[in-house]
Amino acid sequence: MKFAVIVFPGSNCDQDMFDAIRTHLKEDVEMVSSAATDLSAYDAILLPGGFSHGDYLRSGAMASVAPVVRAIKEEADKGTFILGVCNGFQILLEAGLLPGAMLPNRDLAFICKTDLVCVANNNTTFTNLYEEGATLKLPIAHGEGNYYCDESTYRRLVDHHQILFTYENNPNGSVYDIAGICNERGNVLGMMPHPERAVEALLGSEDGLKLFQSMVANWRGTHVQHT
Amino acid sequence: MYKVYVYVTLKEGVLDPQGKAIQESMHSLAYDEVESVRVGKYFELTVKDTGEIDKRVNELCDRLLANPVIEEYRYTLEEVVPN
Amino acid sequence: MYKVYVYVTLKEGVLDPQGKAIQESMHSLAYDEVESVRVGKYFELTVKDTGEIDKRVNELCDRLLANPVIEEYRYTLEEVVPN
Amino acid sequence: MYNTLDLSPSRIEEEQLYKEMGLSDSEFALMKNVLGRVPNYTETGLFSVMWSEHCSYKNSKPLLKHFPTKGPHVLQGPGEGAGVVDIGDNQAVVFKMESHNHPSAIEPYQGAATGVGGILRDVFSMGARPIALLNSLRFGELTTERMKYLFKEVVHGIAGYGNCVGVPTVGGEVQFDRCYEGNPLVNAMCVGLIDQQDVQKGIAKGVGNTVMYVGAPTGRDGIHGATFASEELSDASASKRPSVQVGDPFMEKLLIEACLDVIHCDALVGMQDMGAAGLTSSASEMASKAGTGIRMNLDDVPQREENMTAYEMMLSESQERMLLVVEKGREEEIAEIFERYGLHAVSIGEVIEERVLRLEHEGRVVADVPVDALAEEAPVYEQEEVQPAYIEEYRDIKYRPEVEDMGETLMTLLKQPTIASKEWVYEQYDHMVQTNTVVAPGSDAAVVRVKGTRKALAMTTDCNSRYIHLDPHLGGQIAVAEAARNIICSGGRPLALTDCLNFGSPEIPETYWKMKQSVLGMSKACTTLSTPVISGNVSLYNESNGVSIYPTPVVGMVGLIEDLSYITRQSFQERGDLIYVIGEASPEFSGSELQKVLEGDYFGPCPKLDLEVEKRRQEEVLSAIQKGFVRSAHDVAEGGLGVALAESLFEHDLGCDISINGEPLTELFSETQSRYVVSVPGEHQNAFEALVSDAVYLGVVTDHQHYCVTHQGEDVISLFTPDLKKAWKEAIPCQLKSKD
Ligand SMILES: Nc1ncnc2c1ncn2[C@@H]1O[C@H](COP(=O)(O)OP(=O)(O)O)[C@@H](O)[C@H]1O
Ligand SMILES: [Mg+2]
Repeated sequence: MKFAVIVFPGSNCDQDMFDAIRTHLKEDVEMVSSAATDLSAYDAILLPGGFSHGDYLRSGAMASVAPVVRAIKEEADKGTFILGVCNGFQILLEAGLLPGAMLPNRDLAFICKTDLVCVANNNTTFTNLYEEGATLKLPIAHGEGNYYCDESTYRRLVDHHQILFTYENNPNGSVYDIAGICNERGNVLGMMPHPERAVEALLGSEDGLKLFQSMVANWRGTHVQHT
Repeated sequence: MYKVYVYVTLKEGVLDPQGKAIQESMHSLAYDEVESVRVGKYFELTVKDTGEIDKRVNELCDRLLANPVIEEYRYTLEEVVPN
Repeated sequence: MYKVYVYVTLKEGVLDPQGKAIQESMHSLAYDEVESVRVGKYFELTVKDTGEIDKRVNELCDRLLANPVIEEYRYTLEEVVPN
Repeated sequence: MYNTLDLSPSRIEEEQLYKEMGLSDSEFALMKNVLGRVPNYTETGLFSVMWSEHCSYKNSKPLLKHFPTKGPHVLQGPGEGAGVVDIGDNQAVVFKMESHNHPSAIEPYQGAATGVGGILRDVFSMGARPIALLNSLRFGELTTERMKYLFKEVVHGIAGYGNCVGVPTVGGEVQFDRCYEGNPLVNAMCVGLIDQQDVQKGIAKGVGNTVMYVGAPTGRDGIHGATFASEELSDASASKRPSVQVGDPFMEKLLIEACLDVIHCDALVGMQDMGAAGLTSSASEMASKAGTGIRMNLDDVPQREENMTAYEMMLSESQERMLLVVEKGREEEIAEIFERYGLHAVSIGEVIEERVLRLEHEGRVVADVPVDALAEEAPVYEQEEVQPAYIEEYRDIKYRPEVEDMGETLMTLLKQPTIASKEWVYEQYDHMVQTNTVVAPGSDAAVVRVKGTRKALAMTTDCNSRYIHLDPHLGGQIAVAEAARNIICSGGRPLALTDCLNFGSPEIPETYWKMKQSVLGMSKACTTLSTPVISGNVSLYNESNGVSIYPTPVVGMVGLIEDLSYITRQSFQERGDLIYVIGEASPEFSGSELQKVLEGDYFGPCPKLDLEVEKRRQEEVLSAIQKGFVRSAHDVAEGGLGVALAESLFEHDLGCDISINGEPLTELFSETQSRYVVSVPGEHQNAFEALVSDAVYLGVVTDHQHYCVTHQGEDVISLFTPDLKKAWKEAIPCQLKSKD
């Protein structure tokens, strides 16, 4: 399986994502510039964390108009797996690939710590190796991770089982404790916690590894039906 | 040439924790008369006139400067006569 | 009751990395007519009239809303007649 | 600003305008001597910044020479952007610390942020990838709105910059004391990793080679930042306010990646960041080190503002700029590499044989000055020194605190901001990015592993300035020893250190004496503990309205953990483990947190330190860790054993049953040096006791969440761990919220 890690100017978790895939998942992975216009060679596209363009407007806003985003949309329409983590999630929201928007954290400060995250739906491409309701130890590190959507969007998210991760102790004010959501089709996931920082016991948690392993398993044909 | 002043504010109904925090610090400094604070963004653009300034500025705001899910914007124009 | 609109901008000559990055992003979207972008902050306050509104607003700006080392501010007032 | 064209050399001399730039009469005379003529306005400016304390170390040089700087593993000592130390496998660690005190006092967010940006450039300009940031902060008491604002904004600024560039901030320290009220300290440290063959130097070799400029365009910001940093803060500084710069971490991130790419291009000859004194210092230092000169055409310097003068361009301290020397004819190759990151490298001059800095602007030569005069020949001042009267008096004081309830005292100590949890601070720093942080902030030293090896690096910043205030020679030794202890506790062997010497005015004989004594004390400890000084920074004139800070020579130390299995934390890990304290306490309460709580001041003799004992214990503790006898290790610092024990319980919500033999107050709260609290699995009891000579058995780790201490069968303290933890954890956030 071949992964692409998209590097926006200002991305800073690109190397971490790359290492997680190559060293710990042991799959094929390449860095791809945000100037790229064709991503058809990849089986999965990863948008890493960081501060694209300094995040000098809203987080992810300037990156969401980069050339590569059109290619990402094309791949999303084809059903390719797309994962945005932290800044990657913010970019997916700003690009309209996922519903809702990010606001500054409730307490107006950047938060970096390892938090408890629940698997709210384990019946997806990204989560089916987790137990339903499992609690994961995943690092968070963000200043704008306060997920917001209006009530009707929230209802749709619930009706289509799009909420994959929720916080055990909401750190940032996100509506309904939301930590990660996917699109209706189930092939695009955005999440604030960093699974790529949780792939080895030495650094405190391996709980993120199964997310990537789920992607691989599903790509290899063991598709679990998305409800 | 135009000076364009763009004001982006959070939509009614979207919580503004920053505004609330500022209001609290005002109260702690005994400015109790402040009843509410809303925080927004402000941009000053200098734009060459290409004949359809309003269309272009609206596009810029929609595509980049404001996120319609949470924000709304307004702007004012001022023609600058070069000297 | 007053509505107070405060605009805080960086002083002339102070680096505005945000404005620069946003301008570059506009150019990459082919809005080449944008010659400069400066980013500021914008506040909407609702303030009860205590008789010396200007003095109080200036104090608030100096003490809280702007850092005079790198920023300057201006504001406009609008009297709100309660209905 | 003057219209500089109006300011003829004779007017500068007659009206003594050089004084406004911080130059003295004798320095001006020296300049005339060097040049053989009266300097013009621009030239006077070049000298004024290069001869400021910040760039020339004119007051501190005679002291710095006392530091041991060599060692078998030191590859690069002081003199380059940062020091370099061999860590085996052809790899090296690169580190340095720097102050940004004065800018942070005036614009705390940007002051702290640009401090981080500057120290990063020192490290990646050497060709090293920045892998960790640390800091050392000093503030007045958190009781005024202004101090809360400064503290919050400094932390936000450090976070804002470090998080954006993607370098983890893994550690630091914060101390609160009244003497920092008017002059807070913000010191930032950066640690980088490099393959030895990639080490770059800031040199302008090769006559005819091209000088290139890359990064942010030059604006009028920070003009005279270097002289400003060398002056006392006063209300008059207010008029110099535009000296504060705004940082652009996004630009810095692009620069890091581009520069680390460009070092692999053999067209690159030398590279240096434009730090204090900007273009002037980078150009003159690069040439001076290479024995060459540089000619630059200032018309080609990228400019952010219109109509900038030569003086302004040369003195600007705009951030995020680098100067490169490149093989002639290969400029395009270099420019192309930068282009990939959206950066433009432009040629602005060339290396010349004549050893001068020759500047052209708008068709005229505007400065022509020997580079060595600027970079090397600043006057050196051996200031007068006088031992302050109080030092001797303090040595004879016998101070005994009066304490009724040990439990209450412990609770009070844990709530002191200097001792309380710093989680409020480090939760705002991305301390995990780059996925190497094995021990995050919250333990004695941070540990960052080296990917692809079994090695890791331990790092810490330390300086208890209260002791240095009481006795600078002893206090200086303690600062080094304490840093080393923190490295040891994490399983590392101390390698070397960087320092940031924060003092008041060297022109005050008492202050100069303290400077000298603390440097001598530090040097002595460095020699005994084999930790040479490989880089550092001096920040003088840290006083406001005539009140000086305590002498604060901050130590930043890096150690090598030879195998990941040696990594040790400060927190107790398992119930049933045996608790030992290493080293006996004697009643030493002067300069302690307890003295501050009870007396509101520090007085009396500084705690003693026997460097030979210190060294032996460090060896023994490290050896016990490496042999696997020790499950946790924590040094005894502020607040004594009582606090160290409590801190060891918090991470895993454990308890302890302890019985002490000595007199409780001394046992629990004295700050006697060279002590550790360790926990040892039962099966290693004998081996451990045989190895560590001064280990005293205290009791066991329990899982009943009680902190219990008995003395001769009687309860001395019996408290619920979660209550202690709550007090410790919430102290700083509570103080920040309280409205008094
Ligand atoms: N300014 C800071 N930035 C980051 N981490 C900090 C800061 N201040 C303190 N810490 C962290 O909090 C923990 C406790 O600090 P401190 O009490 O100074 O430890 P010690 O006394 O062992 O040196 C350490 O892990 C330290 O790195
Ligand atoms: Mg310690």
